[in-house]
Amino acid sequence: MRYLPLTDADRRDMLGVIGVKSVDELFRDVPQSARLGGKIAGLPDHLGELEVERAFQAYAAKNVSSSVAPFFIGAGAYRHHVPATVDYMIQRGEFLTSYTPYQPEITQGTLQYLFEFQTQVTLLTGMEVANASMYDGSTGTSEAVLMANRVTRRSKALLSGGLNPQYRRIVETTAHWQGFKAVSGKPDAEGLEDLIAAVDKETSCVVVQNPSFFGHVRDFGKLAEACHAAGALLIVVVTEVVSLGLLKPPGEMGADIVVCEGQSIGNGLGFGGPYVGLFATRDKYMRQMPGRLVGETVDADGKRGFVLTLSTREQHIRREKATSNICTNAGLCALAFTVHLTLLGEAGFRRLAEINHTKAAQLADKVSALPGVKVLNDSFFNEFTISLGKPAAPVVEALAARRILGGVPASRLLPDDKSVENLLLLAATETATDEGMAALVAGLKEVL
Amino acid sequence: MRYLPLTDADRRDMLGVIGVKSVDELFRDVPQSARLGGKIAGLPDHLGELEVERAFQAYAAKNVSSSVAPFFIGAGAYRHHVPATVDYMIQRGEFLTSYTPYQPEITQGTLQYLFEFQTQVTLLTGMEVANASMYDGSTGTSEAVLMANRVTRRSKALLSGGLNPQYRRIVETTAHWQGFKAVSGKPDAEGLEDLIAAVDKETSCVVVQNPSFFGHVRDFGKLAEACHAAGALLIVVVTEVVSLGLLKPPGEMGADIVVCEGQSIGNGLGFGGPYVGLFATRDKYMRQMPGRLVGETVDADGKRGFVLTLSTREQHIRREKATSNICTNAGLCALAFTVHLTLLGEAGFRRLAEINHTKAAQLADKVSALPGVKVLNDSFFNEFTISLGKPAAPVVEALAARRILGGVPASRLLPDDKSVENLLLLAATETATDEGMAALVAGLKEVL
Amino acid sequence: MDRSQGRSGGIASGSSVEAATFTGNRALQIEEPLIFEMGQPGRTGVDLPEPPKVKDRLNGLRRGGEIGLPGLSEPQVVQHYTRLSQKNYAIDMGVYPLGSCTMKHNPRINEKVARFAGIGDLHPLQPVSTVQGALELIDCLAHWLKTLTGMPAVAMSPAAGAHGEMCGMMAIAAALESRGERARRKTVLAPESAHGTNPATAAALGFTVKPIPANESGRVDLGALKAALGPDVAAIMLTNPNTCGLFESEIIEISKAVHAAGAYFYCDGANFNAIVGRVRPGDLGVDCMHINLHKTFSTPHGGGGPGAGPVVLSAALAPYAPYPWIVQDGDKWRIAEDGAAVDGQPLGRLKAFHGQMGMFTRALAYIMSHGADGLKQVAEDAVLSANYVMAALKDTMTPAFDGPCMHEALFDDTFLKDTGVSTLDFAKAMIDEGYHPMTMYFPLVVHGAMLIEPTESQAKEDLDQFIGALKSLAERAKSGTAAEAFKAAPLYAPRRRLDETLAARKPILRWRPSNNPPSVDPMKQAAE
Amino acid sequence: MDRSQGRSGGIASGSSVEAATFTGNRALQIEEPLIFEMGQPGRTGVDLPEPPKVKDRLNGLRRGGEIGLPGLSEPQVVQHYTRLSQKNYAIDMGVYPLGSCTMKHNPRINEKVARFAGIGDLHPLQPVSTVQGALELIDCLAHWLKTLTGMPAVAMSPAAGAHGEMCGMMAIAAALESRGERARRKTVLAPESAHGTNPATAAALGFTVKPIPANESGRVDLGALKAALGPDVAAIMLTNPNTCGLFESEIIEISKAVHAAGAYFYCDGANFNAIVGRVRPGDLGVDCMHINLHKTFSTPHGGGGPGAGPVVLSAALAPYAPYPWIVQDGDKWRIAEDGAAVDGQPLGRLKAFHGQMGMFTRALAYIMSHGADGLKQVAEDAVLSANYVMAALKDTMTPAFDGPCMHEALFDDTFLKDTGVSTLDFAKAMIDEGYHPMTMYFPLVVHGAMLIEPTESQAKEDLDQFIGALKSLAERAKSGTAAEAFKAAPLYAPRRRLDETLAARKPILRWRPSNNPPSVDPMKQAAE
Ligand SMILES: Cc1ncc(COP(=O)(O)O)c(C=O)c1O
Ligand SMILES: Cc1ncc(COP(=O)(O)O)c(C=O)c1O
Repeated sequence: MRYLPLTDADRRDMLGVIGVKSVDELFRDVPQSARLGGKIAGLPDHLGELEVERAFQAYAAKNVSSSVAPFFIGAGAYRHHVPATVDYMIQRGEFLTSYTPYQPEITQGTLQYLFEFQTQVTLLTGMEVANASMYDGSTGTSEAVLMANRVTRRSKALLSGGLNPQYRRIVETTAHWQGFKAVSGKPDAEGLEDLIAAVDKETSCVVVQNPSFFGHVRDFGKLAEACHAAGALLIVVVTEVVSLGLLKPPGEMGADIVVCEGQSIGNGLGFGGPYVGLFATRDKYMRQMPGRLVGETVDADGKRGFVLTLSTREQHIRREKATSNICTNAGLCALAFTVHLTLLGEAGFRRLAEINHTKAAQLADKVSALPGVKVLNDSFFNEFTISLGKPAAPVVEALAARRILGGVPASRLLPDDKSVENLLLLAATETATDEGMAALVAGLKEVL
Repeated sequence: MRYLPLTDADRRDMLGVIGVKSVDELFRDVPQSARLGGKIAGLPDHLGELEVERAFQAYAAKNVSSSVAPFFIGAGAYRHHVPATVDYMIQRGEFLTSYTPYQPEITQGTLQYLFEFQTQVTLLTGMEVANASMYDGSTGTSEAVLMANRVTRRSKALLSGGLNPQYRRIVETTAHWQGFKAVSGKPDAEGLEDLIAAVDKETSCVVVQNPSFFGHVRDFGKLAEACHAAGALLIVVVTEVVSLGLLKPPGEMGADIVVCEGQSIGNGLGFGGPYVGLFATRDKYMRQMPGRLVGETVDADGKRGFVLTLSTREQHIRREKATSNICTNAGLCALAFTVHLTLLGEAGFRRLAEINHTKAAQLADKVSALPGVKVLNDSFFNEFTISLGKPAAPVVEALAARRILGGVPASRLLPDDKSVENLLLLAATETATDEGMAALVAGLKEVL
Repeated sequence: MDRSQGRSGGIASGSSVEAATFTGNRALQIEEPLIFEMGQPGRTGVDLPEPPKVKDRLNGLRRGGEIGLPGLSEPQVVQHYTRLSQKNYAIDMGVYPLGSCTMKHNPRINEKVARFAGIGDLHPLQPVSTVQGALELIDCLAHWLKTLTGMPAVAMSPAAGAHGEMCGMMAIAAALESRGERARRKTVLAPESAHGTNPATAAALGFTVKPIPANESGRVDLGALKAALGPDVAAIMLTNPNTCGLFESEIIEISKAVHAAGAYFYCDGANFNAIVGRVRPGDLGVDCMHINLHKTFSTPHGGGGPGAGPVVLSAALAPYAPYPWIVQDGDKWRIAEDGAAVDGQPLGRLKAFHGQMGMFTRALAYIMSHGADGLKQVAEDAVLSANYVMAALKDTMTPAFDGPCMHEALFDDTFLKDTGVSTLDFAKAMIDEGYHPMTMYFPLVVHGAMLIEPTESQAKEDLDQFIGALKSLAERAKSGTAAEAFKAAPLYAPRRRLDETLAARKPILRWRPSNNPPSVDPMKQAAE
Repeated sequence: MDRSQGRSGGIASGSSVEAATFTGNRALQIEEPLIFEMGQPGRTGVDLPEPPKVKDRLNGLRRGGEIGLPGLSEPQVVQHYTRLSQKNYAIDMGVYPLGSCTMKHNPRINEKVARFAGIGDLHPLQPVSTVQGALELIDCLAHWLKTLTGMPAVAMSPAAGAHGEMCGMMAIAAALESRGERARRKTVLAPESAHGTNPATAAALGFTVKPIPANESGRVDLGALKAALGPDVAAIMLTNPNTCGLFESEIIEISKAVHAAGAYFYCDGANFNAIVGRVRPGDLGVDCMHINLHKTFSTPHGGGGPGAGPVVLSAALAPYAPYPWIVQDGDKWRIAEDGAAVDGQPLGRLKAFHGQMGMFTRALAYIMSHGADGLKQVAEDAVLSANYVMAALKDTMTPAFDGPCMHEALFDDTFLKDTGVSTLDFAKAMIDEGYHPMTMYFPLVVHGAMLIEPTESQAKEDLDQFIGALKSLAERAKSGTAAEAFKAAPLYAPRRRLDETLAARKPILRWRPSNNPPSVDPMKQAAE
C-alpha cells in the first residue's frame, strides 16, 4: 500500500514494544458482537493510481464540462476565469496540508492571509469587521439571522422574495428546528417588492439579496432606515461577489450584516462546493459574530504577528454558549479568494465587474430581440430573468441536447410555484464569447 | 501588464535617480541605424490569461491526445503513467524557479536530489559513477563518443545498426564537424549483427543499444571483451530505461559508458522534449566525464552537505579545454526522474518492468496471429518489430484515421532504406489496455 | 520603504552588531509585509480587455470612490504567498500529531482527479442529463459510507463535522416531533470530554446538555448513564472512539439503554478513522453519525477547511434526511430536491446545492485507492502507531489512562509537576525540535491534556525520532533547571510566542493605515 | 535510527545546553537524510497490479540480484522532497540577481498550458496528421523569433544556449566548407569576457580561439579587432549586450569588418532580454544567434535546466540549418526530417525528435502574454532596473565601467580593497540578508566581479530594500572591523560555508553504505 509506511517487520517490532501478540489485542475493547471476521464484505480491494485515474475519467466522460459548451448558468454560482497562480498557491503543501492555526508561531502564513482576507472582505462590503470565512453564502445567511436574533433578542426574520430560494429554505429549516419565526415574501420576479411596511417591533432582521435571485439591482437605504427605526437589523446577501466591483456596497446602504457567496473569486464551480462564505458586520456587533477571527499582535521580540482571537465566542471555549457550532470552515477557499483578489487589485476587480456587466447587457439585448422572449429586468449586474411564454425547463433540456448550457429555469429552485414556470435566468460573465451568445440565440430560436 | 511591477511613477522616479530624461537615453549605445521607431511591426499586442489559455486550447484541439486513442508508439519515447506526486513536486517554486546551485548554502535541496539522482543512475546501469544529467539520451550518446575519443586518444567510432537512427545521425553529424570517423552498421532489423570483427586498433568505441531500435535484447559481454582487448570502449545506449528493471544491466556486460534516455521515468511524452539524459561510467574515467557532478562534503559546522565539484572539467572554468560545452542541462527533468524512481523503489520498479514486458508479450502474440503479419523478434522488452508484407507508413496513417496510434513505421526514421519499408515498431507499456489491443488488432485486420 | 512594514524599514548601519541582519531576514526566512503595505495604484496582476461601452443597467447604483484594494503585479503576488507559505508547518513537512484532527497524508492524485474537466468545472444547476457522472460519483461514495458504517441511509450535504452534528440532531428532533415528544424530551446527555461542537449543537437546537460522568477507565459510567436516562432525554451524544482515544467498551449496553429509554444515539464520528473497515457503527446501535471526510478520508485540511460531514442514519432517522439526495432510476440518476415528491418527511435543507463535491471526489479517490483491505489496514496502523507512542513514552510521560488506546495517546501533565514547565511550554519546545505540537488542553477532563494522534502516515523511523525528542524534552523538563528555556521556546520559528492577551484586549481584526504596527528594529532584536 | 544520518541520530540528553535542539532541527528548518538512508525493503510508493504470468522473451538476460533502490512510501516521498525544497532559494522567494542568467518571473499559466492534454502528452513520432496543432505552435514561435530578431531563418532543435552555439558554429563551418575555406579558416575571435561556452564550443569544432582585447569602456577594441581579422579567421563570437552588461556600440562597424574579412558573426544571444522588442540583431549584421528561451522568454530554470536554445540564421547560413524544421503547405504542416528532399544542405541533426517542445509552449505563452508592446517594455524595465541599481550603488560600491549599462550592473571589488572582505565573503553575507547573491567572478576581465541582473520582475520597493542591504553591507565591510563576521557568513542558511576543496580532493559522487557521513552531534554544534 503506497500510503502506508509501516512494513510488516515494523508492525512486528511495534507490537513487541507494546507487548501484545497481535493488533487484534489492541481492539479488545470492541464488543464481541461487533467484531468482524475479516474485511467488510461487498467492497472492492485497493487500486493503483492509474486505475483510480481511469475511474474518474469515466465519471467525467458522463458529464458535459462547462468549458466545452456555451454556458449561461448562474443562480448562485458563477463561471469565472481563475488565474493559474491561484491554483498553484492553494496546492502548496504548506497551505494545503496544514490545519487551523492553533500554534501561531508556525502558522503565520495562514494567519496573515486570513487577516488580509478579513480586510479585503470589509473593503468589498463596505463594512467594519469580517470573519475568517463561513462554509458558504447559504449557511452564512442562516448564521446571520441567528446573530441578528442574538443582537436584537428577537425571533422573527423577514425574508425577501428576492432571496435565493435555497437560501430561504435553509433559513426556514434553521428557524423551524432552532425555534424562531421566518416570514418569507413571495418570489419577486419583477423586483417590485417593498418590505418596509412589514418591519415591526418583533422583527429581528430583514434579509434581502442584491442583485436579487432574479437579477434586480436595488438600493436598500430606505429599508435600512426602517429596520433601524424598528430596532431590527438589515442583512444583505450577495451571491455574485463580483458585482461589488461595480455596485454601491451594502455597507453604504446601511446594512448591519453582509453575507456573500465568495465562489466567484478564486474558486471554480466544482458542482456546488466547497465554496466560501464572506461574513461582515459593524464593529459594535463584533462579539456576536460566528466563526473564527484573526487579530494582530506582537511576539516576544516585539515583532508583528497574528493569532486567532476573541475565541470566547467559539464552541471550543464557550461550548453550549457559543455563537455558533462552526469549527472547520473554508480556509483554503478563502486563500483562493484572497490570492485571486490580490491579483485583481483595485483596477482589475473593477474592470472585471465592468466586463461582466457589459457581457450580460449584450446578451440581454440579443435575447430580447427574439420573438416571444421578454426580459423582466430594467436593472441587473451579470444575470437577468426572461419570460419565454412557455415552460422554461423543457426549453433548457432541449438546449442541453444541443450541448448548450442555457441558464436555469426558475422552476428548478421554485418547483411549487406555477407563476415562475416560464421564467429562465441567464447569466453572462467575462468567459462568455460572441460565438457562445450566438449559439444560444440560435438554439433558442430553434426550440422556442 | 500583469508581469511588470514597475508603475509609470516608479519609472519616473528611477530615471530621476539615474539622472536621465528618458529610457531611450539608456539605449544610447545602440547605433542609430538599428534603432526602431516604436514597437516591432507585424506582431500582436499583449493578451490576458484567458485569451492565452484559449489560444493553446485551440492548438490542442488540432492534435490527437495520446490519452484518448489506443496507443502503441515507442521508438525512443514511451508513454508511462507518472504519479501525481511527481508533477506536484516539480512545480514547487523552490525547485522550479531556482537555477544551477552555484551557492550551495541555499541550494542544498537541488544538490541533494542530484546526488541521489547520480546514485540511482549508477544503480540502474550497474556503473560506478554518473553525472547530474545531459540534455537527453541522443545528445548524451555523442558526448559519450567524444569522451571515448578523449580516453582512448583515438577517433573512430563504430555505431551499431541497432542504434536509433536519429541517435546515429547525431553522432555522424558531430563526427563530421568535430572531425572524427563514425562507421555505421546497416539497420539490424533481425538482431543478428555481430560487431566483434569490426573492432580494431583505431577504434575508440563501439556504440550499441539495448534493447535495440528494433527491440532485440542482447548480451554484449563478448563484445566488451573484444573492445577491451583492442583498447576500445563499449558504449551501451538504453532508450527505454524501464527495461533496466528486468534486464541484465550494461555494467554487468562490461560497458565502459552507459547512456540512457530517462524520459520513461517521471517525464511525459511532451512531443519530444525536454527529456533527461543519464550518463554513467567507471570511476577511472570520472575526470573525462561531461556535465555537472555533485559531491558530498561538510560545512563549517561539520554538517554533511553537497556541492558542485570537479568543475575543472567544465566550460566555465576550463573554457576551450573543457570536456564539453554543456552548461544548462536537464535539472527539473532529473528531479521528475528521481522523484518517480523513489516512489517506485526496488519492488515497484521491478514490477513496472515486469508489467511492461507482459503487455508487450501479449500484444506480440495477438498481432502474430494476424494473416500477413510476422513478428521479427525472438527477444524484446516492451517493443518489437513486425513485418506487414506491404509498406507500413500508409497502414499507420489508415489506423490514425481510425483514431488508433498504431506504432512507428521504420521508414519514418530510415526514409532512404527500402529494406525496412514494410516494418512497423509496436510498443506496449503498463498503460496499454486489453480494449486498446483489441482495437489495434481489429484496425490492422481492416487496413491490411 | 515605510510602506513595507513587515520588512525591516530603515537599514541601519550596524557594523557594531554581530548576529543581526539589516533586513531582518534570516537567509531563507524572509519577513513579509501585508499586501496593503505593498500596493501601488495602477499596478495589477491581471490583464483584462477594455469592454465596449454599453448603456449600463445599474439602476443608478454605480459604486463611487475607492474600494481600497492594493495593486500588486503577479510576480509580487507569487512571492508574497510563497513567503507566507514558508511560515507554516504542514503534514507535508513532518509529524503533525494534532489529536482529534487526524492529520494524515493527503495524496496528490486526489487533487488531480478533483480538477478533471467534467468534474471540477460542473455547475451544480446544469441540467441533470449533463451531470450523470457526477451524480453517479456521489452515489458511489454514499454506497461506500453506508457499507463501511453498516447504516441504511446517508445525508451528504453537511459541510463539515459540526454541520453534520446539526443535521443529525435535527433528524432526531424531527423523529421526536413525529412522535409528538419533542416538547417533552429536552435533555441531551453528553460526557464532559465531548468536543465543543457537541454541546454547541445541542444547545442551538434548544436542548439542555446534561453531563454524564466518566469512570476511572475514561469511559462513560454506565450506571450513571442509566440513572440519567428518563422521559425527558432526547438523545445521547457520544464520541466513539471517545476523545480520550478510548473505545467505549460498553457501547452496546449504552445504546440498548438509550433506546429502551426512548432516546436516540448520536455518535460523533470524528474518530471513525480508528475503526474504519474493522467495526461498523451500525452494529453498535448508533442512530446517526457524522463522518469528517477531511479526517478519516484525508481530504486536505487546508489551513482550516473546507471539509465535509456526511451523516449516516439508522432506519429510525432515515425518513427525516434533508434535501437533496441522489436517486438512481434504472441506469439514470436524478436529484431529490426541495419539493420533490418523496416518501419520508425531509427535515428541510442545510446547504445550497448538493454538498461538498470537491471533498466527495477526493474522499472517493482515497477510498478507492485503499479499498476494503487498505482501509482496514489504515485503522490498524493508526491504532498500532498510537499504542507504540504510548508504550514508548509511558515511563517518561504520564498516560492519562492505562490499557491500550485506539488511534490517539492521551497524556496528562503529572510528569511536569513542580518543574515549572506547563503543557503549553512543553508544546512550544516541540516546535523548535521540528514538530507540530499535539492537541493541548483537550479533552478538558484530563489535567494539562496532551493528545497525540500519529495517524497511519508516519514511518516507524520518524515515530522513533519523535519519541526520542519527547523523551529528551521530558527529561530536560524534569531536570528542574530548564523552566526558563521552556518558557523562551520557540526560538527558531518565524515568530516567538505571541501576545494573545493583547490581541483580545485591543482587537485589530483588519488592516488600517492607522494600525501602525510595532516597528521591527533588527538591531534591537540582535541586542537581546 | 542510524539509517537516517541526515537527521540527528542519538537523542542526547542535553539539559545542560541552551540553544540547541535534540533533533538538530530548527523549527521549520528540518534536517533531511538521503533516500538511501530512509528505505525499507518491502515498502513502496506505488501500487501496481500483479501481471499475468507469460513466457518471457528476455533472451536469458533477466536481471538478478538487488538493484539497491530504497523503498519509501508516498507520504515519506512527499515529505522528503518538500523538506529538500525548503533548503532552496528561488525566484518565487525574492530578488535573485544572478547576472547573465536572467532570473525573471516564471508565470504559472505557462506551466498550465504546457500540460494541456493534446499538447503535453503528444508522442513526437505520432502520424503528422495527428499533431497539426503542435506543428502550428512551433511554427508560430519560430515566426515570433524570426520577426523579433529580424532574421530569415531559425533552427529550433538546440536544447540550450551552449547547444545553440554548437549549432550556429557548425552552420558557419558548413558555410566555410561549401566555400572551400574551412581548412584555411581555423581561427575564431572572442573577447576574454566571453562566457566559457563560447571558447568551449569553438574548440570542440577544431577552431583555435584568439582573444580580442577590450577597450577601457569595456567594449571590443575595434582597431585591435580589425588587426586580428585575416584570411585565417572563420568567425567572431561576440555577446551583445556583452557579459559586462554593455551594448557593443561599434557593433555595426564590427560586423562590417568581419564580413569584409570573409568571416561570420556569431552573436551569443544570452542577453537578448535587454533589447528584445527594441533592437533586431538582424539589423546589426549578425549571422547567427542563439536565444536562451529560459532566459529571455522565462521558461523555468528548474535548478539547472531544461532550457532551449533556438538559433536564428542569416540568409548566408540559412541553407545549412539542421534537421528538423516545420514546413507549412497551404493549411497543413509537415516536418522536414532527415532524408527529406529540401533545398539547401542541412548540416545534419543535433537532437532526437523536434526540439524542446515543453519550452516552446511556455515561451510562446510568455510571448503572447506580453505581445510586441509588452516585450519592448520588458527590455526597457530590465535596463531601467539595472541602471537604477547601478546609480544607487555607484558611490558605495565600485562600478567596473561608467556610463549607462544595459540589463545588468557590473561592479569590481575595489571598494573591498584592504577590508579583508572578498567578493565571495560579500556574497555569502547577502545570503543572510535574504537574497541570492549576484554572479561572482564573472566576467573574468573584471577583478572580483559582481554582476547584478535585477530583471524586469522586481518591484521598486524590493529593489530599494536590496540596495539598502548592499549599502549597509558595503559600509560594514569598509568599517574594517567586520572581516571576521563576513568570513563567518552565512549564519542562517540551511548550511554554513561548505568545504569545496574536500569535495574535489576526495570525490564522493554517490551514496554508498560505506560513505558514513560526518556524524551530526547537535550538542556539539550548540557548544560552538
Ligand atoms: C471530536 C470532534 N467532534 C467534532 C468536530 C468538528 O468537526 P468539524 O471541524 O469538521 O466541524 C471535531 C473536529 O475538530 C472533533 O475533533
Ligand atoms: C553569456 C552566456 N552564453 C551562453 C550561455 C550558455 O547557455 P545555456 O546555459 O543555456 O547552455 C550562458 C548561460 O549561462 C550565458 O550566460
